[in-house]
Order: sequence, then structure tokens, then C-alpha cells
Amino acid sequence: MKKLFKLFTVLAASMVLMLSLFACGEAPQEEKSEEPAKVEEAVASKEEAKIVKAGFVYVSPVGDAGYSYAHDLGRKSVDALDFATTAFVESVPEGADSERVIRNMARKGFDVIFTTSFGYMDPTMKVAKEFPDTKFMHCSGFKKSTNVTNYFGRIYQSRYLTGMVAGAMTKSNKLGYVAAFPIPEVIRGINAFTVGARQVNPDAEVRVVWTKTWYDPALEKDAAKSLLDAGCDIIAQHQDSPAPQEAAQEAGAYSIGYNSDMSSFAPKAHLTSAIWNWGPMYAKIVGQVRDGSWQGDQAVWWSMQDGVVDIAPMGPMVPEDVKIIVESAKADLMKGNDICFVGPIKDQDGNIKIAEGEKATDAQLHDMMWFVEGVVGTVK
Amino acid sequence: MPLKIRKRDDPWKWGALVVFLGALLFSLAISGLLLAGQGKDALEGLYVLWQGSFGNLWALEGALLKAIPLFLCSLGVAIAFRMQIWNIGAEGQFALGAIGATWMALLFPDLPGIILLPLMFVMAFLFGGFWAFIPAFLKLKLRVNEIISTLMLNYIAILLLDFLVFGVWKDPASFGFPMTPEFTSGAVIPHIGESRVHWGILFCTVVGIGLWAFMRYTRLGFELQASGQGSRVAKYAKIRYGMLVMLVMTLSGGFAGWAGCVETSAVLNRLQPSLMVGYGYTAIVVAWLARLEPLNIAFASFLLAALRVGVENLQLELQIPASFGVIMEGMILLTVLAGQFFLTYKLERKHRS
Amino acid sequence: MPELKFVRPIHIRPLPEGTQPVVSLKNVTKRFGKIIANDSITLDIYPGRIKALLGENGAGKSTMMSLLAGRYPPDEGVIEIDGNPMKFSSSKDAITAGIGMVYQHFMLVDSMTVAENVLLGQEGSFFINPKEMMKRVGDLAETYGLDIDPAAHISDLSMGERQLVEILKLLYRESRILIFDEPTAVLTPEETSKLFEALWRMSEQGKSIIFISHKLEEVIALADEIAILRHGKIEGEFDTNAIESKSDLASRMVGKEVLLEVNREPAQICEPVLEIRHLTGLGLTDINFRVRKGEVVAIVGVAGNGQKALIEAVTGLCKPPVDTVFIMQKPWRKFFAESTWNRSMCYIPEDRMGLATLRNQNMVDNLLLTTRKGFSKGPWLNKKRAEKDTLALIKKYDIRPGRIHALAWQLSGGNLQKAVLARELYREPRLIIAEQPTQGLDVSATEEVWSRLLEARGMAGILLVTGDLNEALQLADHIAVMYRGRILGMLPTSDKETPGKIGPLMAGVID
Amino acid sequence: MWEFLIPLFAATVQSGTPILYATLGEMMTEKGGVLNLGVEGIMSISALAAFWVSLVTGSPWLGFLAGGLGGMALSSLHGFVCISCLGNQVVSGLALTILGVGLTHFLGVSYVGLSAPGFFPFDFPLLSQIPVIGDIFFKHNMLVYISFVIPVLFWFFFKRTSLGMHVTATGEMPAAAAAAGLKPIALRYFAVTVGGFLIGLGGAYLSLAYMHLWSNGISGGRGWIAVALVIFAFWRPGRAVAGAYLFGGVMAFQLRLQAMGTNFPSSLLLMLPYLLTILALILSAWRGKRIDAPAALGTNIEPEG
Repeated sequence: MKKLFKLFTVLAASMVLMLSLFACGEAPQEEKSEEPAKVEEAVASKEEAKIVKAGFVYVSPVGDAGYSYAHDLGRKSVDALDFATTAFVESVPEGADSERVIRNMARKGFDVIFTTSFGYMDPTMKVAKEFPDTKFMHCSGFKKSTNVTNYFGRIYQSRYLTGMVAGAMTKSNKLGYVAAFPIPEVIRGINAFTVGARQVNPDAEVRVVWTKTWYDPALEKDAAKSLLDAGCDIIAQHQDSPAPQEAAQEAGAYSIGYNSDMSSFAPKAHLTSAIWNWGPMYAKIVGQVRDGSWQGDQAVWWSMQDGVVDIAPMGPMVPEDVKIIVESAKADLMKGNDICFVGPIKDQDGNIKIAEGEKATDAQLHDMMWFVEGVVGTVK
Repeated sequence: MPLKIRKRDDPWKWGALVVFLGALLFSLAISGLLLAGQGKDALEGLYVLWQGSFGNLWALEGALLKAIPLFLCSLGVAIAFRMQIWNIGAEGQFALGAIGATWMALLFPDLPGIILLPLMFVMAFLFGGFWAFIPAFLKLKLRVNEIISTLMLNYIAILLLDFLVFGVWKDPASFGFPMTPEFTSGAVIPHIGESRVHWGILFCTVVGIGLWAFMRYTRLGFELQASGQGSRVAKYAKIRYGMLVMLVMTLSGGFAGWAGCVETSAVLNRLQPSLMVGYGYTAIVVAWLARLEPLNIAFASFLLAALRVGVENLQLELQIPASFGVIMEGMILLTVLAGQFFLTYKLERKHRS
Repeated sequence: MPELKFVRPIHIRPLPEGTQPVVSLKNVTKRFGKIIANDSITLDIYPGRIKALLGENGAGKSTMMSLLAGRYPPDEGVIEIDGNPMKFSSSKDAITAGIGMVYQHFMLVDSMTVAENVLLGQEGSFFINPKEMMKRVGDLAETYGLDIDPAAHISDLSMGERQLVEILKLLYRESRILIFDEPTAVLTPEETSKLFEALWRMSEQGKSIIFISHKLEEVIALADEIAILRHGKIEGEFDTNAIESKSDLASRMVGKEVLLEVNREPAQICEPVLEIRHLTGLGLTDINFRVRKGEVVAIVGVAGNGQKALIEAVTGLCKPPVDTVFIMQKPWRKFFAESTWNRSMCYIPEDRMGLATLRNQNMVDNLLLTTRKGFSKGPWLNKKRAEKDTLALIKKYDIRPGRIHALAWQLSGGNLQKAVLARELYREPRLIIAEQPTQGLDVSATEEVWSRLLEARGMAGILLVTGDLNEALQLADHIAVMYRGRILGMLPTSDKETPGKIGPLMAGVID
Repeated sequence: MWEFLIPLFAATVQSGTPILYATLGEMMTEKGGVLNLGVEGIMSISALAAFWVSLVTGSPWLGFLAGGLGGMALSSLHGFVCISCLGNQVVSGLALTILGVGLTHFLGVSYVGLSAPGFFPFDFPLLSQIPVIGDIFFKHNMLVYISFVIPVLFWFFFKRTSLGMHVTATGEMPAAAAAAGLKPIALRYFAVTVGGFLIGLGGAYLSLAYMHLWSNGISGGRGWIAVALVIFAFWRPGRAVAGAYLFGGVMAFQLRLQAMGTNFPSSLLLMLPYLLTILALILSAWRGKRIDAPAALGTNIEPEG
């Protein structure tokens, strides 16, 4: 017994040592140290001007390089403003917990609160009712009120462009798409991707595998591999981990990333990424809150021209002529000309969903629960 | 260290409390070290944690709200554990309860609350109970290990819930998002006055006291406790063990099902995948910390809920990652388990000749 | 008393002058908390001698043996081997020193083979070869003329064979000091004789043997010298030849004058309460007998010959074939369907702690275990009344400690058995199934149990299942001997011939 | 047909391997009589430990070893709680999972997205030339090849070494082991830590061979599957291999079915592996197979004296 206690003491000590080593090994992420240590202190240092306190609620850990990470990059650019301070809570489940977190933020006097996941919609609406003076920005939902504006970005525009790249680069004409959940946001992306691909390559087809999870690196990688085995030579993803990129690179195929520029994860495979760039708009919103021009009851869907969505620089393997086609399409989008869903667009069964000469309405896009022609898979 | 282990002659009266508090202190100390390792002020961190957990009325309210589903799930887990049936499937039973309640809410949207709510509760109990009955049945008839079957059923239940909200139950007005239509007012458990706390808390109190009385004052409750010594003792005492296992598992699942019903009805007001946040697993921690006693469970579930709420404050004020709370939870449980050694044994100085 | 005919080859074996003891215990003391299990014991063991250690349960025999076997160290005093003081830190040290022990509950791993069990811890090398192991153990068994298959799994062996495996272990380790803890409890008289012969043979070869028992006649037949242990102290040591009477020995063991015989007044025999007709199945073959109110029927036999199955079939732990078991003149199924908590059947099992009581519950809950229906009103339990009755029973049966909040595990074996008995008799049973009711109890508790059982004949018929022939002869009106699932004979105790007939029947020998 | 099946089976081996390591580790632990439900937590933390060491030292082999040691460290905590403090094994295992997963997230945040030197597939000399078999089994990374050997070693350990026999005896009947002069407590610690080491190797496989980037939540429930597979395998290494590959195969199959373009709802497809596990348990019970659980599994050894 005595020996065992000794053994345990040694073990415990070594574990503590390990922990402290980990703590020291934090260097790779230098932003960490710059983070505001405390809200109050930050407030004190920026006292002269009217300080806007912005709160952010994330559904997943910000460290995971995915969706919340992209939002957090936006938050950081807000924090860099001299008239704003920020704070966030990560890994907030979308039920009762989110309601409490949002309410606590409102109580603590945050001026504007960004709730960044679809599931925060109802809680945001509930809390907004109780705090009419606080401004709420809810991402990716559809409800709004006098002090709630919902916002989102037309990431499908980026998807469309990445689809063009993929369509041009494929040899097997089979594109793989690792997707999380069959919801309109994801389906819209797949459709835009497909339309884009077929724009440059009418023979291209897109194969979809659902993982039913936003984040499970190993499963995402498996899913990508299954697509590669099925003959796909380009892997796109609507997932939060870079695992599919890696799978593509290991198989010698190409890949298209999501959320942020994923080229670092698979430099040999990465063609481009559909990326979020929340910074400019977040900064703008906070500015509006400060000067009083912020408006509630809006539903804003920012486009590429607002700078919220973009594609990452295309990799060296993409030929110049492809780049030119893609850049010209991007130029159209930058002008505000949404060319992604222009009729005629058929669904998988060949029924015309968007008639010749028409464009998809926002309502159609919001409610998109069908695949366009060229997608192999099911929305169930 | 001339120490040796000796079994206690009498149970240590306040031992459980001492061990619990000791474990709590130990875990807090380690957590402080972790904070220090992150370059934060440990004492301040713990103070912020305290503030966030118990520091004000809002925090208490939030913790109370969060404790409700935990409490109900834990009660279920505890009665199964008492019989040495290792039901770790509260998570799945919780999901099934929510499904049952939602089914009623969607089927009879126009009924008044006084009829619809009881209907939802009954259905939640039946669904959750059924989900727990399956492993009980498999255990008794086919000797399938219940730890494994309940665990697998958790995965299946969550996928089933997904299947429903992504499919047949999806709100046509939700723009394709996976959620059912919002419940009608009859299907929503109302709040108590102006507070955030809903009447589910009363339900919890009734169920908790009811279960306590059941265990203490009824024959069936006694039989249930006696069966905790194993199927052979139960048979000896002419207790119908098999029946009781099925009954207890059904009850256990039913309680978790109720938790699902309360959470869906009062908090989310609809069914959506974000309902599943792991209450079923935390409930096991709670049940064990509470030594499977219904009244202690009330205390322990509140404590863990408060910890979770407090950790949010820690994030907001000090940017501590969310996983900090999870580490604390695991550590408290482990130290309590290790400390329970001292309830049966004690260390004494060796007698030297 | 059954006459057991153990004939020892050489009766008197004087100890040669100047022989040095192999093992000496000097002022060895061992405490468990407040309890002093061994109180400055001084004892010498000589080579080539069989020393019997006689004592009641709880006298400290097992503690002493565990000290010798290295399971824990003594608090005070020294153990010397060949004159050198030893400190055992584990069983391994004791084994190395040449001490081998056969525990009452065999220390054999059921799922492993004979060879693996014998060689466990003695493989000699890191890598093992099952074939070679079999051969090694097979050769060893052959050398000593022991008939056992080294490839057999322990779970397939009889109790006697398992004991052979234990002995093989000692032989393989070439232990010089062999300790046997109650080795005859699971053996037939024939197997016992064989064991004794083997022990004599081994002592002839110079091995020292310590034989622990509380069966006087065995001790007298086997041992060269006897030490009596009482309350953790050596109460006396003498040569077997110097023994004058068994009752003298017994009273020294117990510390008071004991009657090893109870006064069995004849009771009035009434209607049958248990009838078994042509019961075949569950490992039993054509069992027929009946128990009437007012009589005691004993089932004796070596453990593992179907007694368990018979008990389970009667007590409802498993289901017998239709129309074979009749309790209180009702078919089994009907009886259990209509059975009430009282004035019915009660069962006093062998496993008092694991089966008859709730280890971590108090006396009240333990009373309620089988009587709960008597304290319930609708779904409710009347705990107040249960407490009152528990208190009364504790007084009546003198169950210590006298608190109703004492937990079952805190009770000593005797008190626990008294508690079980008190509870079961509280139910005013009509049929009592008593299984090894005095196993492990001291003499005074045994006497109490015996007299309570005999007293209960006023209301009930008793089926006594026991391995203790003396108990059967003391209590029963009829003795049924079981062998391989059959009842080989139903013998009246009033017949003087009966004791002599039991032994052969237990071994399956029918004249 | 073959162009579908060969990649499927190859993927089966890929995704079955971490489960195989973990299953054998848990089996080792249980053979010694200790149930460890903390596999999920152990795998997470050891995946991180492996990644971190490989990142810092630049040697994937050191990382692999560190994974094992990390698993060992965390499981010895379980050992301490259960073996020395007599804590309930079921609950302690759960606590370990909670702690392990939490710690991994806490410590791993700073490494997300970084990549460390790892193991990459190569064609095994000669063996990879065998048609079909070569394609399925011998075009993987080194850790997969190692995993082919471990079940054999496992079998050898329990059937051909005295230490293996001692561990078995401790799992079956600690008292008998003690009486034979063995040290059951030490043996249990041995089983728990060596088992933890194997589980840790499974974790290391995830972060060094399966993925080459660090991401939190890497174990994704595989630990729980391993616990289930031990029972499925009746504590036999051969069946563990079958179980791990079966599970990996079903998972790979459902993804491939989707990639082929089936119309079956994916929720129901994803249920398959879990349903299958339960079904396998039911079937083996149905056919009246003897389940040779170590007799003392889940019970602690009470101290004497």
C-alpha cells in the first residue's frame, strides 16, 4: 500500500509536470496572449470614447479552426477597434444554455450581442424581448424583431466559384462533397458548387456523403476516402475540420476547403477554399451601434461584394485560363450580379425548378431542400 | 510511513460529507493549478467561478433551471444503480422522452394545457421507459450486458431523433432547418411568475419526494433496495427479481424521459437536435456523487449545474476554455470515488513492538 | 457418535530426543482493531509429526495459519523457521520457506487446468509450454500415485479431486510444512480415510503437518499431538496418547462444560408438510421422501451430490418438474402461487451473509427481508412496528450488538445466524428448510440453534441438510443419505446400526 | 465488383485498426479483472500526447511511444482509484472519460490544425505484391502492420508466458493468485497499465497515422466501441480482430454506400454499426455460447489485515 501511494505521488507529480509543459508549449498561437484579460480592464483603458461592448456566442470551441474560429477572427478585428471591447463564450449548446449565456451577456451590459449559430434563434428572440435596449445580431436564422437583426453571408457564391475550379480541374468528372447535415444552408452550397462545376464542365457530377456531424475529424476523413474510392478526384467539404483536405492530399487528389483558407493543411491538394471573412462587417455593425445608425428588424444577407464571403487564393496547380474564368465570374459577383442560380435549373429528376431566364429568389434559396441535376445523393 | 489499512468497525457517520468536501477542495486546488498554468490568477479565477455559480440571483436561477433535467435523469440513473443495473443510457431515454412528448404536442396542438401536458408527460414516460425496457429485457432473457446495450441505444436514439426532425416532423416554416414547429401554448410548461424558472421545478420536487417516500415507506421500494444485493438474495426473499429489473429500468428510463419532456416543452418549446447536450451522462456523475440518495441528488445536480453556469462566467471574464468545467467535473468524481475508501477503511499507525 | 474407523499404522511415535522444531512461533500476536485474534502464541512444530490445531470458529486458527502462510505479518513476536527468525512479506516468502497451505475454500482457478493450477507461480521460466507443463504435473501425480488428469479443468472436478490438486501443489513445491485447514469438510468418509493415509505417509517422509479442525474424533485419530486454541490463546498442548476423554477435550476447547448431545424429546408427529414424489431432473434421480410436522428429516452426503438442487427445487429458487414436489399438501406451483409470508415455508440457507441477509442494511431491514408482507398495508410498510418487533427479537434471542441499527456485516457469524433464525421462526413456519445451520458456529451458538430447531418441531416439519453427521444424528428422526443425485437410504436414527451405515452410503456403497 | 470491395476492405483495415488497439488494451485490462470504461478518455489524451511529442521531438516513433505512456498514466489513475481505493469500476471509468476528454480539449486547443510528423502508407515489401490480400492488408502505414502482430503477441502472452497466466489467475480469482505467492494487486496494476498502454497506442494511431493534423475530439466515440467489442469478442484476441474489422467495415460500408449514391436515409445507415453491435451480442447469447468473462471482473480486491 505504501509503495502504491508513492507510485501515485510520482505519477501525479509527472502529470502536473506534463500539464505545465503543455501550458508552456502554447507558443504557436500567439494571439492567445493578446486577448483581453478582463473586460473591465479593457473598458478602463479605452474610457475616453464611448466604448461599445460586443459579446459573441459560439457553438463550438474557437480553437477548432472551423466555423466558430472564422467568427472569432471577426471578433478579433472588432476588438482591434479603439472604441470596442469584446468577450465570447464558446461551446455553448443550443438549448437552455444558450438562452442563459445570452441573457447573462445582456445583463452584464453588452451593447451588441452576436449569436452565431442557427440554434440560438429562439433564445435570442426570447432574450431580446426582455432587453429592448440591447442589440442582437443573429446569424443564419430567419427571425427578427425591433432589436434583432438576422444576418448571414451568401457563402454559396463562394461555393459557386470553387465549383468552377473543381469542374475545370477534374479528370474523372466525379467531385466528392463531404457534408454535415441536410439543411438548406448546406444543400444550397452543394447546389451552387454543382452548378458552378457544370458551368465549365457539363459532364461533372457531385457525389455527397452525409456525416451527420459538424465536427468529427476521423469520420470526415473516412467519408472523404470513401468518395475518393468511388472515383472522385476532388473533395469539397462542408465540415469544420481539415480532415477531408488531408485525405485528398494523401490520395493525390485535389481538395477545396471551407471556413478559412485551408491551404496550409494540404498545400499539394488545396485548390481554393470558400471562406468567411466576418471582420469588415462586424466592425461596421459595431460602428453603427456606436453612432446610433444600427437598425433592427432587418434580414441581411451579405454578398461577396460586402466582403463577407470570398474564395482563398487559388493554388499553383490551377492553370491560368481557369483562374481567368473564375476571376471573371467573381468580378460579376463583386458587381452584385448574382449569377449562381440562373435558370434553367433542373432538380435531380429533371423537373425545372428555376425557369429559363429567371434567378432564384431569396425565398427559394432559404428553403432549398432539393438537389440540382448533377448531384448524386439524397437530401434525406 | 508506518501506516496500515484497517476496516472500520462502525460506519463513519459524517464520512460521506467529509469525503465529498475534501474531494471538492482537492479538485478546486488542482483546478487552481490548471488556471495558474494558463497564466491566470488562480484565486481570482476561483472567485470568478464562485461569482458565476452562486454570486447572484441570476446565476442561481440559471443553475436551478439547468438542474431540473439533470435531477430527473439522475433519479432514474440512481434507482437503476441501486439495483446494480448499470444503466448508462439516460441520454437515449432522455431523447426518447422528448420524442414521445413532441409526438403528443404535434398530434393534438389544439388541446388545452391541462389535458395536453399530462398527455405529453405520460407519453414521455412510456417512450423513455420503453427505451430502457429493451436493455432490461435483453439482460434478463439473453444476458446481454446492459452497459453496452444502453450505450449503443444512446447513439441510436439520437440518430432516431435526427431522422424525425430532419424528416417527417420538420417544420415547413423553418426554411428546411431541422426542427419541429413551435409548440402551441398548451404544450408549454409555463414559467413561475416573472422568473425564468418554470413549473417543472415543482414537478421535480413532487417526483423527488415521491421517490424518496417510495424507497423508504413502501414494500416495493424496500424490495428494490433489497434486490440491490443481487438476484440470488431477491429470489431467496421471494422478490420477483426479473419483474423488478424491468420495472426499475422502465422507471429509470421514464424519469429520463420526463427530463426530456420538461426540457423540450419548457425550454426549447420544440424538438430540435440541440436538445441533446449530455445530461444523461452528467446524470451519472450526479447520481454517484449523491450516493444514489434522492435528496442528495437534488443537491448534487444543483451543484454541478452551478459549476457549469459558473464556468461560463469564467469564460466571459477570463477567457478560460469551456473544457475547464468538464475537467473539474471528472476530477471531483474521481476524488470522491477514491475518497470513499475512507468510509470503509481507515489508516492507522502501525503498532510497533 | 458415528464410529469412524481410522486405523493408524503406527500409533505411538515418540519424538526423538533433541529434535529441533522446524517452525516455532514465539509470542506471536495479531490484532484486528480492538480484537486480538492471536494473543502471544508460542508453538513448536516438529518434523515428521502431525500437529492438530483444535479450536472453535473465531478462536484464531485461521489467523495463525495466515500468519504462517505470509498473508500478513504479526504485530508482535517472531516466527522462526529452522531456528532463523523470518519476516514474510508475502505468500511467496512463505512458500519459499517451505510452508504450504491447503485452504478450506480451495484456492484453485476454475477456468484453468490442473497443470496450470499446480504450477501457478512455480513455472520456473517466463515462457511456458502447456504440453511440458502437463507432463511435469502428470509425472508428479504418478510418482505419488495420485490419479488425476493434468489437462482437466478444475470446474469439471469433484471436491475430492480438487483437494488432490491442492496437495499436488504442495508436493510440487516440496513444502516441508503442510497446513490443512478443515480438509475433511467436503470429503466422504472414504476420501477422508484416503487423505489421512496420505498425510501419514507424508509425515513418515519427514514432513511436518498442521491439521486444523474442530472435529474431535478426526483429530484424535490422526494427530500425534494436539494444541487447543481458544480466544486467540493456546489453551493446552498434549500428546494424543494422553487424551483421556473426548468431552474433556471438548470442554477445554470451548472453555466450559458442554453437552455435545442435545436432549431430543419426542414430538407429536402430524400431517406431512413436504412430500417429494419421484422427483427426477435438475441432476436428481427419483427422489422420494416426506417430512411431517413434528419431525426432523436430515439429508446428509458429501457436498455436491445434489443437495443444492433438492433445496432449490423445494424452496422455489428453481422450478422442479410438475407433480413432484408437494408442500403443505399442495402441488409446488399452487403452493407458491398462494404462499403467504407466514405459516408457510421458511429457508435458512448456508450462505448467511450473501443470501439470507442484506450486508449493508440494518437489523430492521433484515427482519423485513422475508417478513415484509406481514408489515405492509397496501403498498406501505409499517417500519415503526417492524422496529418494535426487531427489538423484541433481539432481546429474545440475545443477538449482539443489541442495537437495531447495527448493520448485518457488523454481526459475528453466530449472531447473524441467530438473527436469521429469529426472523424465520417469527414467520411461524410449517416447513423449515435448514441448510448447514451450525456451520462455522461455536459450540454455544450451535447448542442454541439446535434447541431452537427442536423446539420449532411444535409448529413445523424440518428438512435439515447438513454435512455434519453428528448434527444429523442429534436432531433428526430420519436420515437420508444422498449420493450422485439419489437418496440411497432413509435410516431411522432410533436404529443403533444407523451411524455405521451412513459412511458407506455417502460413498455410494450399497451392501 | 473488386474495384468496390478491395478499397472497402482496405478502408476497413484502416478504420478498424485504432479500435483494434483499444479493444485489445481493454481486453488486457479486463483479463486482470478490472473493467475500464475510460477508454474514450484515454484514447483522447494519448492521441494528444503522441501528437505533442511527435511535434516537439520530430520523431513519430517517440510520439507513438508517448501515446502509449500517456494511456498508461491515465489508466493508472483508474488503477489507483479502483485497485488501491476500491472505487466502483464502472463509475471511475466514466469519470476517467470525462476527465480525459476535458483535458484533451483544454490542452489541445493550442495545437489545432498543426501537423506533426506521422506515419504514412507504404507498400510492404513482397507481401503487397500478393493479389487482393496485398491490396487489402499491405498497403498501409507501419502502425497497421504493427497491429497485425499485437493480437498474436496477446495470444502468446496469455497462453505461453507465466506472467500471462498470473494475470489470468488474478482476473479469475485473486485469492488463489495470492495463495500461490503472486501479488494480485501488482498484477492488476500491470494489467491496467499495460492495457492502458495499448489503448494509448490506439489513440496515437488516430493522431499520427489516421490523421496527421491535430484536431480535438479525434477519438469520436471509438473508445466506447472498443468496450463493447471486448464483450463481443468474449475476451479472445482473434475475435477482437474480427470485431474491430467488422465495425470498421460497417462504418466504411455505409459511407461508401452514400458515395455510390444510394437513396437510403443516412440517419438509418449511421445506426447500422450500433444496431449490429447489439445484434451480435444477442446472437451470441442466443446460440448459447459460453461467455468466458473473467470471474472476478468488476470486483475489487479487499485489503487484508
